[in-house]
Amino acid sequence: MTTTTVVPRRHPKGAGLAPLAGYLARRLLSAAVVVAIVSMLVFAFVHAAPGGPERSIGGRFATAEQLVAIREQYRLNDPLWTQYGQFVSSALGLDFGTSYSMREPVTDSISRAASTTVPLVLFGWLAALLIGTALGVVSARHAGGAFDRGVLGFTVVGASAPIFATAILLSYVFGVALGWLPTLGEGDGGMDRIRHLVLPGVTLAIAAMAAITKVTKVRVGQVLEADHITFATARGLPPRGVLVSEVLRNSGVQLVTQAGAVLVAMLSAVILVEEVFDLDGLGSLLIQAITARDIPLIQAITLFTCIFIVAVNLVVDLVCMAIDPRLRIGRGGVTR
Amino acid sequence: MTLLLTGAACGGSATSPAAGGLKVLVPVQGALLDPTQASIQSLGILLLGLEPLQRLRPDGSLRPNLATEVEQPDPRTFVYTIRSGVRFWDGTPLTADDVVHSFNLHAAKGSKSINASLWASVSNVAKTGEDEVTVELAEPDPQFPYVVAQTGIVSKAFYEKHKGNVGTPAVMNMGTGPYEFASFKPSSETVLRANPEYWGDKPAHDEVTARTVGDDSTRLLAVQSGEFDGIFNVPLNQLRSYAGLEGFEQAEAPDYAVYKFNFDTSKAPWDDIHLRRAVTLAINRADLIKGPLGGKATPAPTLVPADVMTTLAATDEVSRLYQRLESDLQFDMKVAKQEMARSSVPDGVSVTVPVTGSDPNLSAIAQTAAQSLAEIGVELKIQEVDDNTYYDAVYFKHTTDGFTLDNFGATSPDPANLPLYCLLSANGLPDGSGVNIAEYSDPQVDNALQRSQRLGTEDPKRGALLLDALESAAKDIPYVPIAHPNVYAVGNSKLDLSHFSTFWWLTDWTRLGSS
Amino acid sequence: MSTSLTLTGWRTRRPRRRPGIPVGVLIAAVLLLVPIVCVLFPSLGPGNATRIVASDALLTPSAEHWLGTDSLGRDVFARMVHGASSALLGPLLLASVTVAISTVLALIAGYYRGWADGVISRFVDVLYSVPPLVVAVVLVGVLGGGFWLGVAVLTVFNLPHNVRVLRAAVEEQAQLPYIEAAKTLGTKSIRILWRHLVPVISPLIVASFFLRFTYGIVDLSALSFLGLGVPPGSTDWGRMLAENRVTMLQNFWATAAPGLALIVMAVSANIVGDWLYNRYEAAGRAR
Amino acid sequence: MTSLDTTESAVLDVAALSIRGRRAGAEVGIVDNVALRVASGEAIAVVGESGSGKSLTVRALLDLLPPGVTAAGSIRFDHRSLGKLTARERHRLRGCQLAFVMQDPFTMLNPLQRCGEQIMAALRARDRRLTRKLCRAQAVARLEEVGISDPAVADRYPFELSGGMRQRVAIAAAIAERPRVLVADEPTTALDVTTQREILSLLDRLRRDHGLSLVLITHDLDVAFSVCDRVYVMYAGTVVESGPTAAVADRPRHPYTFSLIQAKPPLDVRVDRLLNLPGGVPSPGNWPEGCRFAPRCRWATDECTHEHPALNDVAPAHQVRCVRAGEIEHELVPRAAPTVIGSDRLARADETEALVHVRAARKTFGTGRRAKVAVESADIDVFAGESVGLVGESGSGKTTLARMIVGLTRPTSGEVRVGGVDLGQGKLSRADWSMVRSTAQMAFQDPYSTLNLRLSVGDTLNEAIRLAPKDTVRRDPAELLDLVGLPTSYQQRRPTQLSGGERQRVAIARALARNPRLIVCDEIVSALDVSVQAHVLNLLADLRRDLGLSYLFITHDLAVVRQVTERVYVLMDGRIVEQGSTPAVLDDPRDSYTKQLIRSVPAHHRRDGLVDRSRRTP
Repeated sequence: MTTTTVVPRRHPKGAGLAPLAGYLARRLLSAAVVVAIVSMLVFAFVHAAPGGPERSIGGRFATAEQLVAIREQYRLNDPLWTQYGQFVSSALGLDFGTSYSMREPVTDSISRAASTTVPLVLFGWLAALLIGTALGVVSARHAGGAFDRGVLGFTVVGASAPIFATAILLSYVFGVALGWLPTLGEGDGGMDRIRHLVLPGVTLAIAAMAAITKVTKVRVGQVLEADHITFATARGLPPRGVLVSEVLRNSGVQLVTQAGAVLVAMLSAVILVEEVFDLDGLGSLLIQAITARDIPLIQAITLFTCIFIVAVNLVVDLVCMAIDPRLRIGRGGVTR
Repeated sequence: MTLLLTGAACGGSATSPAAGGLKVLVPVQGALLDPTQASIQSLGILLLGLEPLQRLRPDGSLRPNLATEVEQPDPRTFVYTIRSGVRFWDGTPLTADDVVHSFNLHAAKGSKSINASLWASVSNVAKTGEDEVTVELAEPDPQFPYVVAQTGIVSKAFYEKHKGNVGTPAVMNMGTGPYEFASFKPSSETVLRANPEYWGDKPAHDEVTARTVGDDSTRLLAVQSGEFDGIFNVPLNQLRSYAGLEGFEQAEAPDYAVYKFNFDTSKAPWDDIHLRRAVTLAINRADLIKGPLGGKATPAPTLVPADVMTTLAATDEVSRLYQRLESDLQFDMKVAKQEMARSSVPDGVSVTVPVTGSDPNLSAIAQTAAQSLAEIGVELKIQEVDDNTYYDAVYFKHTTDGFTLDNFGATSPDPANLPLYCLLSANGLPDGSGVNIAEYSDPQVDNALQRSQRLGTEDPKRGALLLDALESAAKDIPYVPIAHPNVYAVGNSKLDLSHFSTFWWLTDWTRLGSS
Repeated sequence: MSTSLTLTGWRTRRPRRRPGIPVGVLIAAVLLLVPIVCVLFPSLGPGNATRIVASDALLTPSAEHWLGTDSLGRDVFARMVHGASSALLGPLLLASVTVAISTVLALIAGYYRGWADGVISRFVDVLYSVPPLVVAVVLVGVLGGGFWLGVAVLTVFNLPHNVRVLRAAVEEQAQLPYIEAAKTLGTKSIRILWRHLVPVISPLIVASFFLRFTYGIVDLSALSFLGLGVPPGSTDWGRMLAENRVTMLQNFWATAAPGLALIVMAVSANIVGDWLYNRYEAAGRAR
Repeated sequence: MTSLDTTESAVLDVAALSIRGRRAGAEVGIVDNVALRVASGEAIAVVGESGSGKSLTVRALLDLLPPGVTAAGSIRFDHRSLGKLTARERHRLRGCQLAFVMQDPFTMLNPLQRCGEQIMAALRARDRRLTRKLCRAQAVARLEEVGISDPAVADRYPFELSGGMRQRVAIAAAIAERPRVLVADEPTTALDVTTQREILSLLDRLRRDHGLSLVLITHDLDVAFSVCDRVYVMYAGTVVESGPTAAVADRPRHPYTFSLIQAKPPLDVRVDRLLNLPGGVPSPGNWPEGCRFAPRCRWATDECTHEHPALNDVAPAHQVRCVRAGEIEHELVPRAAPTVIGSDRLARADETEALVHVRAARKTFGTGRRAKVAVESADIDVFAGESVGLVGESGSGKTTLARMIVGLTRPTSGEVRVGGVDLGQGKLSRADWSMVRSTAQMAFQDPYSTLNLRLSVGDTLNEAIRLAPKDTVRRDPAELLDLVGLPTSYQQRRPTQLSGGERQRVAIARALARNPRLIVCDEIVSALDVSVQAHVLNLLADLRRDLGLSYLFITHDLAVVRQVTERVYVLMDGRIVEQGSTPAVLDDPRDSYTKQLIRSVPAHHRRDGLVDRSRRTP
């Protein structure tokens, strides 16, 4: 009987990394282009807007020449391109300019605002991720059961309800009626801040949970019907082990992608939550900046948000590549 | 799962004790703790820390504060004697140089202070003695004492040390007031600690927190949950909700501000008096007060409220004129239609009226008026824009369709305040600030107003001149004054609102009862 | 001796496909009909949607005003009925425009591949990394509110996800033999797209339409809440919710009615959409 | 249960096994009253066409039934009844006692786990102390056992390996804990002929080395006969015949087994017409009364339709479920007198007109370092009226070559002349394309995706008729359906309502609508059951006779090539290694690769004794 020594396709380890570096370079380049386009768009729009920063600085009773003085001081009368060029050159030097209305480096106002928004978004996102995944897996395994329909109902209502409606309900029940939690403001740091961020965080989580649950339920349902699950069970592997190494791992790519998408969507939702819970986060700062036509502040917030989103998308892709080797080694694999 | 709990106005709830000190909600706060960037209500907090030379009493009179006495040798000069032995929070003594510096922040040439227009008439500020500062005006300005009463005195050394970023959360500011700045979140929250070595009466609370909440219903829930001791400038349509809260008293005062429609007399078709009269008579001002303003306002026959006018003119003379002006504005659809027929646009006109979201009463008034104006063919399209666009269009560039609606608040308790802004032709465009929205210019009215400026603050002749100006302006109908909204405040036992007044923000509102 | 030899515990229990339409979907469909009925008969109920009666502001529900009145004394029930059209129109417009454009883009990208696919994918990547509501706030805030601007902005930001989903489906189907057979027979590409590919991915198109409709409801009401969508005083549920919220304690139903209506419509659209997708997608699948 | 020598210890003994499940909402019987026995070290095969319930029967043994499907009956493993055990106890048997291998190697392994880890997963689960290094060593040893000598494979992911290697890794994983019984559900169906032979011989070797009992499920009788000791033939949920391989292969006693053998195209001779069974396998829920094969059985009488016949012995260990078994025994002799066609009576090719003329065709996919040459350089001719075979294993480039001929893929270089138009050079005018399309059309392999599921049969055909050139005869859908032997009422039907065979017929009708002179058949029968395959092959023969069609028949099945083609090209890795008349190439192959191909075909095994049990009568 001939036992043919079968030699697999050669796969030098080194080759694995070269395309990765190339891929990263390409992604960063396209990211830079995207961020540039968006910042240019926002810059143009803010300048096209009626009114200007000199209004909010000069106040209601400012006289004409006082306003002209302000525009001169901030060189607002230069042609748009030079102003934008100035912005880009200083931005590359990591100096994003000084806020007109706050009279402090833009990075200070943003970091202060971020100290509220970042923990809020992270808390909401993690809660949505953990609970969403758990609900998704359980309802996938008992598809069609009462629990599954219950979960579907809750998450669909949660996602459909306008955020401010959920917010009012929560702050009315837990803030006013029960008085457990503060209904507004971001507290003075430490434990107090966490107490203040519970209600807004839960509001964010509810809105995002539906998307995570749905994707998990669909994907886990598909994987459970795959042959390799039957084969793993037929080999006597413990159900718990199969759930982790086979089911969750194979749903990983879809889950991570959805988690990224939800995080990006939360950036928009947080504006509403900050408005309703009166939090001094990036959302309220942006709305204030728009009203005051505070151009450096608007530019900086939009720029950082874009960079954050591009970073999230990149990390998601890298994690997916880590999970699924087929993505890492490109379209490779043996054609049938 | 019913979304919102049923049960309409349920009363207050467990009022958890405020975490020490006084916590109040104020309508607006500046983005900087700096006198050059604070105006009207946002001064209410700033002046607790950076106190003025003279302080307003709830009854409108001025009491000495950092200035022990004030002399006015002639209508154009004011001499202030600075109180000695007063120290800034960092221990450095208050000197005349600090006062000069504080005044020049606004009065100096090319100053970017939003109050610079109030100091426009000042020609020179000088230290004329060890504890003496003299201010000379280019021409007499009876309102000047009120301007000084709202200007916070700061430390010159502090400004030089923190060049450029005074007033930011990291630096804040240095003052002599009863309360020290503890923490500051731009336009959102200021916390002040009592200043133990304050030269005057001991501060009433060990800590004062002033918070600004943009969203009306969040603010209501916050007060209901007991997190705050009081709230100033309650939105009129929410008054009944606040009234229902246990343990909270309500205080009321007429506001020296006026909701008014403005006709841009320099722009067709609004330059036609018939159209302006038709529109005026087609607006049911009584309905506007009862509906959108919730009955919480007094009818306004002209720009200045009667009780403000009576401080400078005889009561009977004022009431006689105001009755006549009121009758001219009586809602009369029949006459309105006749006037419309005789106007330059008999078959109607369509106009877009900008309103801003920060004052919901504007859109409510516009919608109610639109219903009756439609009957004479004037079609109002209401467009909500943000504050910056609104101010730019209505006040600065007059780039609207010519028919606008605004709530113009006075910057000082003096009766001449509104007439000067709204009627003086110098305040029209292109060189003025544009607050004369109607671009109204009438030599007779200008003359009366300028002559009133040259008289002493208390001189009754000033009142008569102002009444003449108001009467002759009314004939040309540049504006349709609707009502003076009342100002409301709600507070629990910690916030004594017994002497609550229109210009509460110029007084020491932390101890209104006894100040 | 009968033993039920089923796998230990956790194999998925495939939902039994009961014949006919499940009850939940029926209810959802009926609920979706309500706004449509309101659009057809805008003058249902006693009150008048736009008449401002200053004297009866903020009345609680009564025989004359079924849902009470708002702060300007307008009948809330009449405004709800009148508002149904804008509550339906906005999301409907948003969903149909989004789905139409994304289907065309997906067909081109998925079928032709090559440079067209490259351009469209780059376009989708750019939109994907832009925060939708942030830019919406900047644009709409800066250029002044307005219903159409709100819908346009949200449409642009709903495109990327839809294009990606549909493009993947088109790309997968385009490689199957029945398409290759059509090519060898000489069918023109346009006809292949229209006659073969669109019917096959139609369940996906229908499902994404309902999904965009739901997002439309939620996002447009968010814009109204921020004061950026429809003009003040208009009978739009999102606008009414934002305006009446302030006087919630006086007339609770002036806020609850629009809020509940938005949620019920969004949930119903979601349920009907899901059900349609599952029903037709199964029919479309090969096995 | 008639007696078997009970002394032989039955490792697995299944009696009266019935399986019920849901079909379109109603509870139906899928398998009823099946009995199986496997002695230790013995290999049995369960053979049957799709829909016979063989796969579910086997899955019931391992308690792997899909949800909603329940089994009843006694399953005794090592004399212990599985029914009495709890689910958890049954689970403990899996892997260490009962092992299972599935059909599709590409989906059976966890795509995200390295092969070594998957092999050792079961052992590590049992014994936590196994360190990573120890596991890897074990894994390499196990790979060695299944014929993979390169240790690096343990660190590879499944997608990096070929189909055959993945099946070997799967087998290694399945028998990691030295189970007593290995159940293999169609383990080689998805593989090439040569790989299939390697896997079958591997299974056989493992059986002998480890005393493993093998239960092999297949639809291919030859695979069963080549590996197993005893065979169970299933039809419509019951066992219709069981017995030793040699007996069943040489003297099938049940008409269905006989038909299956007859329907399989023989490799060694070309028969005039394959026996085609009318009708199809009755689906669960509408089994006929009495003998379920009666409606399709040539020898059926009224007696057969009364009650369901019992299994009774016709020879030692040979049982049949047919009342007339005794009477028709002599008629069921395979190949008793097939009408063999000599090579001389094959259809004459018209040498003059070459429909397809391919010279040095070459196709590479991708560019630069990752470029993959699909077709090296091929010279092929197909003359009018001729049927040419193109044989090769997957990855040999035969499909790419076919696609180049119908214009679906542009050749990288070389001349591909179809109907006089060279598809190799630049832009083709509309007239050129029309000429190419009137010359060659194509039919595809997968019956489930060859038709657009959203269009009715009538619509699909009308789409094709619309494109037929004006001057040629235009048939309407009814005529086309009639041509391919389908009732005209099928026009309103949707593809989902048709069986696999019927769908292929519609696909052929669609190709005919364009009145081509040549049809390129790309593996169109390999996805079909044997009986259905016979139908389609006979149809192709009829069409050729009636319409003067010529075929370019692409397949990996040499037996099919023998029956359908006159000339054949053998392709390996993009190059033609041998060509010539079919009988010559098959009977007297020159090239070593062709020889290996022929040797691997299962039907051949019995001859040169992979498992040489009995001489086969000519």
